[in-house]
Amino acid sequence: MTTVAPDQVEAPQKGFAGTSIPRKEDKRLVQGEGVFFDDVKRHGMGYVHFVRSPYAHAGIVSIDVSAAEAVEGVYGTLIGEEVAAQTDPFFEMSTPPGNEIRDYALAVGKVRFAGEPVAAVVAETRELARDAAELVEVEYEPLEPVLDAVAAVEPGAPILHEEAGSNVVWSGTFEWGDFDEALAEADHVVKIDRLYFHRFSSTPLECAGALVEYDRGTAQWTLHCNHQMPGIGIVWMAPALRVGTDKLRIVTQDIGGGFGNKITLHPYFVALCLLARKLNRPVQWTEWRTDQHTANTHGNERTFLDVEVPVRSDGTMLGFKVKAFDDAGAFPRYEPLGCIIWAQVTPGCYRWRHVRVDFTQACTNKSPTAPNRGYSRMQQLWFTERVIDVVAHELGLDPVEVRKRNYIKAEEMPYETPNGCVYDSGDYARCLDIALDLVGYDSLEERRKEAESRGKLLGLGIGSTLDSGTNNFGQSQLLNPELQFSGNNEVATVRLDIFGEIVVTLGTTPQGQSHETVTSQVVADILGVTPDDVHVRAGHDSYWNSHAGFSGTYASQFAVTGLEAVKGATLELHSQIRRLAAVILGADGPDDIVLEEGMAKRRDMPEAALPFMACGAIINVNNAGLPPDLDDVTLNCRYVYRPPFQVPDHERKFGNLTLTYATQIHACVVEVDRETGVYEIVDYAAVDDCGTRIHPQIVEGQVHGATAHALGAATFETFPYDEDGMLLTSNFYDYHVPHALDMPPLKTGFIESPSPFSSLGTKGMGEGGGAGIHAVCAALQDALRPLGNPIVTESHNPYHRVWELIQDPAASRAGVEVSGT
Amino acid sequence: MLLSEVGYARPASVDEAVRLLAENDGARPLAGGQTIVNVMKARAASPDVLVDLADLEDLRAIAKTGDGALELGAMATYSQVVTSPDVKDVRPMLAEVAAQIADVQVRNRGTVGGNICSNDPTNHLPPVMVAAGATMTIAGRDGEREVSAEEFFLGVYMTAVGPGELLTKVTLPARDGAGDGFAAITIGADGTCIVNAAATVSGGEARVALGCVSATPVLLTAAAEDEAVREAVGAAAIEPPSDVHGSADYRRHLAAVVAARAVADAKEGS
Amino acid sequence: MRVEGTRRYEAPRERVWEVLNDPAEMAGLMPGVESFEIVDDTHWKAKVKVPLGLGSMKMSIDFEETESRPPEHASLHAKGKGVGAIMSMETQFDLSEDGGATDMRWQADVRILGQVASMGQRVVQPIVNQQVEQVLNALDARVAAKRGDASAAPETGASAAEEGIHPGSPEAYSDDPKGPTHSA
Amino acid sequence: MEPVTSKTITVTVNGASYEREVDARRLLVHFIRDELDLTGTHIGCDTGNCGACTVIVDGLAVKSCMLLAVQADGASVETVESLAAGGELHPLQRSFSAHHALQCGYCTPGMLMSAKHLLDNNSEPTENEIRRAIQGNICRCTGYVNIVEAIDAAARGEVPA
Repeated sequence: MTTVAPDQVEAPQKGFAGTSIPRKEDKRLVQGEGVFFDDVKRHGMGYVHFVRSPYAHAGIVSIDVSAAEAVEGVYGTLIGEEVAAQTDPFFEMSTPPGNEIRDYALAVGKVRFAGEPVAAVVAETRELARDAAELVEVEYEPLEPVLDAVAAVEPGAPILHEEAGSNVVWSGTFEWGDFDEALAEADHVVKIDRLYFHRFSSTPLECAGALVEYDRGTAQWTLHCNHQMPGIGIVWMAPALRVGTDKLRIVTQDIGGGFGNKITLHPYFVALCLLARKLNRPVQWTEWRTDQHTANTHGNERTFLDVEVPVRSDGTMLGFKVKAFDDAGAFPRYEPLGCIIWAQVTPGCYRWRHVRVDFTQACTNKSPTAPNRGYSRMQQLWFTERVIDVVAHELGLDPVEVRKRNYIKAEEMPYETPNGCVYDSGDYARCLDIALDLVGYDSLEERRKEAESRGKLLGLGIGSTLDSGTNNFGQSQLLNPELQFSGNNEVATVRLDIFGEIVVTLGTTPQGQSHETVTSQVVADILGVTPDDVHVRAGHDSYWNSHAGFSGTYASQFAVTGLEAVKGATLELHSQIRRLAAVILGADGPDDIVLEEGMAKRRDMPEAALPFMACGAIINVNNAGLPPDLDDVTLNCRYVYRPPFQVPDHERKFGNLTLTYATQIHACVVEVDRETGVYEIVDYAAVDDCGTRIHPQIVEGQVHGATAHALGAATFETFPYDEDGMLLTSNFYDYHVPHALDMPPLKTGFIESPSPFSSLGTKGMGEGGGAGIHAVCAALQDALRPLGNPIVTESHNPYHRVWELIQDPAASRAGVEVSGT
Repeated sequence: MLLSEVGYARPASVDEAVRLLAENDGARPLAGGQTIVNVMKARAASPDVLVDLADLEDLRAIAKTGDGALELGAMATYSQVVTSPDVKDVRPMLAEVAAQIADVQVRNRGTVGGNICSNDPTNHLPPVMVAAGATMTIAGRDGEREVSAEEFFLGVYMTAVGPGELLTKVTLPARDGAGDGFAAITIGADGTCIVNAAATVSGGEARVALGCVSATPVLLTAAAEDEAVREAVGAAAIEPPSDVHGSADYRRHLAAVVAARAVADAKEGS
Repeated sequence: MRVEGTRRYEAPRERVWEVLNDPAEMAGLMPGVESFEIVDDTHWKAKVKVPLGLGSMKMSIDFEETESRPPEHASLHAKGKGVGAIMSMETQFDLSEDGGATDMRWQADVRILGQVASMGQRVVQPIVNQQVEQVLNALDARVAAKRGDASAAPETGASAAEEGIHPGSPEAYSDDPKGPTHSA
Repeated sequence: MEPVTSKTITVTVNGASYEREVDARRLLVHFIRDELDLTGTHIGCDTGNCGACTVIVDGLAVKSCMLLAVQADGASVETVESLAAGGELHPLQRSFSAHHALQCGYCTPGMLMSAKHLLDNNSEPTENEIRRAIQGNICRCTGYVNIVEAIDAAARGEVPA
């Protein structure tokens, strides 16, 4: 793997930040000493097995658990009727009809997707729980399923949620700039009748699960689990369970990947809470891979219809119009947020000013969707990149030139998009140049010929993406003005303890993002110690009182929300230590105290020094006689970071939806075997710009991972259903994720455009915007050009799909039309 | 995960294994277990008794016979096949194919006998055995019988090995100047086969066995020339299954391609 | 999934009909029947242990004869429940005379739901074909047996009715496992 | 000798001998995790694809979800917990850390055992041999880039202390 640094990188800030120190997490993880939820045991715990629906859509006539309960070693069961009696439906964020949907922890009355839990059985062993689950008799009344979002909103379509009376979760229009004016100005209008972004998920290697304990004395549940967004998780669960949020203690330590797939676990977890209370014993549930694929969460599937793109003859694009249909699956569990989150990157990387979007999200009889790495923005970015390449292809323009002509320029930053988002910083054209250098763009034509001589078709593709981080949850009000969410927050607590230990607790729930390490770098630099001196607690525990409403690890924000909280708390501790030391050392005031080498020293006489150990001891156990003006010095500092957000304008659907925008520009070179459609990625470069990098090695690791996810999705990963609503890729045989031999040689580069909106210059990153998907689609379209100019209209292109494009290029071109030529 | 209750026995001899298989209804041999344990995890199909062949050391042997044939014990693992000098000597292509099966861990456990007895249509070895004209030795209570590879494969997960019988040995004839070839289109590098083909070319004649296109390998013969082979595949009028990895049409198309590639590979090898 | 085909029986139509129209005989044609119960003239139940090479699949199946026009046509609905699998089948056959022989045209629409459908997409179809093939072979045997021509019965001398035919046993198959069965 | 649904087995795990009564249906990975409480060995799938449960049995890397515990009767099993026995990290463990070859760390124990199996049998692997050796181990975080580098560095003895 090669890495190029650009000619002049902004000098990294001094200290530990900016250097790739060894990860604090590694020592336990490489020894198998991490603690994942399934490693936690309790005396007398029972194992939970869910009975799941074989039907995609059916009424539940009856459920008989008597045979299961009669089995020796079975502790008990739970069915939907009990859930409906003991809980309230999870709150719905949409407007009518979407908010009429009643979503419970277990199916109540009917099932809406194959794999939906209809009952749960608890037993002494894992195997026994499954044996007994097979004895649960469920009688179903099969109903016709609807499996496509566009079909689901047509009149006469089967209705999933009768109480809502419609399959529409949310629909609305977005009008920014003046699209009609843009049409009038245009020399050409390129029309594309359909683009389709497929359903897949990043399938974290550790599936979901929890060990749930119920304390009768305090009526309190403790969940040892792998929920990646506990703040919101509790907000979903507590009202459903009719308790205050303090009754739910969520504990995580190590989490085996999340990628958004562990944000909507609340239905399962509520079922576990009810079982723990009903059976008065700890209950443990481990989701298996087949369960996760069929019935946890999938990424959003989106169909783009009736696309129109006004273009000037010089290749300047003025905007676009599209009708988007988003498939939420059977229940809107994080939705309809996906109906607005795409708008964080409305114009992608481009200077498009005139946009008209008609957006509809519908329920279908498929697994519910939830955020998946690049959530909702990835779909929009894929759309913008497809538009760029289709337009370039049809107008005979160079995809590189067209991008450079339409990219937002570095000197235009900060740049306000047509819908009021502010792109903080970046230099897309420079990133593209680096990517093109890495894949030897200059020799592309020779390589085409050389490949041709081997019967192979070579093609180059570009994927330009943004990774918008630090949500303004106020964007939810653009979907439903009644919602009382806005802004964002994250918490950190930094303490100097009795023996001088520096102890940090975070509100986040890392799943591999190295928060312990990066936090220690920031704290060490401020307090004048080394990262080894900083003890960052692993994981999350709501008993630590170190979390807030939006706490968690999601949506590319730790480098901003998490680190700003850490920095704020550490600066407060810094000031308290100096105030204490000034008194003890008889200095004129805190400003005469400096912190270095683990001591508070007098600026004027450094030999007068108070070790942190003494500071910690004085405040904690030896505090008699301290002057009253130190009463507020606790050396235990909690800081809540709130990004500077406003509530967006409901009427114009206008405002800043995210704080920072990292960039990833990828370049991909493929070779296609014209006889079979089999293709190989022979050269690949990913260039990242996430502002100031606190730990370059970790940033690079995130770039590798995001690239692998995108390449997997582009080639093999898909969640298709048959006509009965059965998922056809329910395990890692049919759902093929990249293995070591599948990954192409990966070249990486970077620049650093510090964010003006974060005090460390950092930007959230790690999602990558699906750049690899866009790049592979573009590279295939470029490679196949000699075979009748097929157009790549789908995000998923397995070999057989490429072969079909080769067999019948005209079919793919039928939906594309250029007027004004 | 989480299998149904199952009986388990670990016989010390082939005779005892055969007895156990015959006397226990729903008994199945457990060789490497790389297929059957997975099927049991899903609980879709469940044997009542597993007869673990682990202690039948004789069945692990790989040997070259006096007349230059290659004898593979049914319990020989893929890893053994990959590294066996006798395999390299008699049928080197077999080692190359075995090296493409799944991954190191599976190759360390999975066996030749398990691969052909499970006869999943996407398996690598059934077409290889048919093309090479292998002979299967099946032990039963009344002694051994031999079945040609062409007659061995009866359906998905079904072979000529009957109740109370056990596959003990696979014999591949000496090559006698013939060349072996194999080609496959897979899901990812060395992944599950979408279509595969094995070929044995001798004296300008090619025996080609197609995998993944029917419940059992489809054998055809043709002059060992690209066009002739493709025509023969066309003439075979195969009806491949459609699934998420490829339509019937795509498999039909690939069948001709991999057949031709396997024959070309075989000609290089001869 | 739709499987259909035609089959010729060297027996008069009445005899073929006799077998096909007698629930007990019908049950006998199915592989791995463990128990069988006649509810009434048009409804019956069976517990089967469908033998597959790697193990057997347990299913409880409810049958309903939805149409019967002796001696040429009948149709049947079957609904089976197994672990991780729901099977639903609509099948019908038509018998026509041709001299002393009988031609049967049959078709079945089979739907498999549940985990098995998700996992076994590429093998479910051939397996269904195989099961159908077994039924047809067993029917051959029964029709022949009724003719008193023992040699045409399975070598085991046992009809499928008593034991079910082991998938591994060669006599369960014609050389071409797909036989006359083809799928659309 | 007739079939039994449970039996007493003796297995040597990381040098220690364990005698336990187990159900015939219990998978080796559940025996290791739930009964011996060696939770370093992980489970990432239910079809033997992911390799998170990779252990070394009698010198061979295998997936412990594809073996019944009773099949391991009399065998010697090495799990990730054996690598740093004695407190000293194994060179592969140090190399994985130095090269950032792990993020969430869930696949890491299986990955390390596959890598150890490789280096035990091939002291100078090529990059392709390294990739083939971990073909049966899925990592969803790293794209394998740093894992391959880490194994290569360990093979060449270029590992920080």
